[in-house]
Amino acid sequence: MKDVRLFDTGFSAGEGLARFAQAVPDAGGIVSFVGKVRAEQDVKALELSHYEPLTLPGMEALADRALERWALDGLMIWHRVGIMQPGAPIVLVSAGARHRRDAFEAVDFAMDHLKSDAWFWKRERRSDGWHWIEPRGQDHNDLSRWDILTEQD
Amino acid sequence: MKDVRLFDTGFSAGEGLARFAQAVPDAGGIVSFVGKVRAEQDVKALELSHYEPLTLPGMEALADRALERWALDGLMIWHRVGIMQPGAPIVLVSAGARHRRDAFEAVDFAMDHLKSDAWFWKRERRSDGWHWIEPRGQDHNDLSRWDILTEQD
Amino acid sequence: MSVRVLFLGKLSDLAGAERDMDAPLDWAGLLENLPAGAKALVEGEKVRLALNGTLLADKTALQAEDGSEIALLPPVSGG
Amino acid sequence: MSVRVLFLGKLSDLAGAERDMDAPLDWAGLLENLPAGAKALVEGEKVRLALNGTLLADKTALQAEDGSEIALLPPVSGG
Repeated sequence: MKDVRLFDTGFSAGEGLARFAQAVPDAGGIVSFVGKVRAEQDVKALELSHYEPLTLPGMEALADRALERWALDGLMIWHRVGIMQPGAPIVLVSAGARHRRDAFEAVDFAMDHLKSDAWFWKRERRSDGWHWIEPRGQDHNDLSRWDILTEQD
Repeated sequence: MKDVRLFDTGFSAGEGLARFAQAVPDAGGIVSFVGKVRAEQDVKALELSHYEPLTLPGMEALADRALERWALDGLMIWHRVGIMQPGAPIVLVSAGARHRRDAFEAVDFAMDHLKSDAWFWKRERRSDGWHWIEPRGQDHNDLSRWDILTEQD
Repeated sequence: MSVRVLFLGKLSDLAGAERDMDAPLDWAGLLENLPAGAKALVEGEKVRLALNGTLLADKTALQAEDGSEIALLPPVSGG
Repeated sequence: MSVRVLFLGKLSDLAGAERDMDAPLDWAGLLENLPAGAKALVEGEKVRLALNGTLLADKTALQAEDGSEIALLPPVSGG
């Protein structure tokens, strides 16, 4: 079971989680991550832009890699694009598995790759206008964990 | 924010997740684990027994350790006891944090300790009667990961 | 003048969920009052003992007074 | 006879979201048509190029025909 979507309007994380739980009734464990626009001082809005011909196929390929690498009953990746207010959900990733370790690692893997390796560009609107958010070093460290694990497989 | 509870009747994982999300409005990321009774061949019911004078204080202490060790906005640990049918939720752990890595590690840590280090005893009812579930080697491996990390702190 | 003894997990199959024993009760007295199967397990290092809700570091140092509660705790179940 | 060129992320601040350029278009032709600020970034190794939805391994080998879409992709945003 694979459910990969891009939304250009808001989605309900609660409804997504409930839908996923129903779709994987035999999973003994479900790990989920919900990411929201942080309510930071002076951030009025966040815009996530993307290049659709790469973004959605990239998310599908990411889901396929996770489904191949871990023993999962299902994987859901929902991602917002467009302009969002603080507190709005940006991303929802859920994995259901027989063993919780598989579900944890699959969600962690998907989030690391969505954050650093997916075709999204972010900018924030502050009182003095829009500001692009640059790549972060931590994300590349997060990603490289998986490469090391791959070499050891 | 800390919400640690034992339930002797069923709880709704969806309601718990929704309540937690409302309780940590400033968390940029929420990681959750929902564990259910596995629908396995010939398992009619699962009974979880506990020793309350140790179990609940143990869960509180576990939550306190996680809140101390990671930068969290909140942590929820809900656990069932009693007799459950296949598909029923047993455990719900959610952590909200500014940085997703903290939330992932806190939930993973809490689950490893709940599974191997908390005062719960499980038995399954099969067609030929009740069977106690013994400790598993994997759980002790999972736990020892955290001890190694502690030594390195 | 009694001590309540609780048997958790599979110890309850061997000794019942709980028994009352005469107070005061020490380690030797506890073992004397257990059925053979439960006694063998309780003597082993894997079974922990809590007195009035607190784990004893050395269960053989048990000294239970009237009204006390002893819990005998086998290893917890895995995942 | 034109090629559509899309500018993602902060490249859109320097060159607008999209421009049409004359077809056929190669790497040298693309650079010639960019404003100076965007040109410097696009020439750098961190900006990737997709032709009709496929990333080019070597962007300097670009050969775009009439009706093609080029996307210029700066590094994606972190966390």
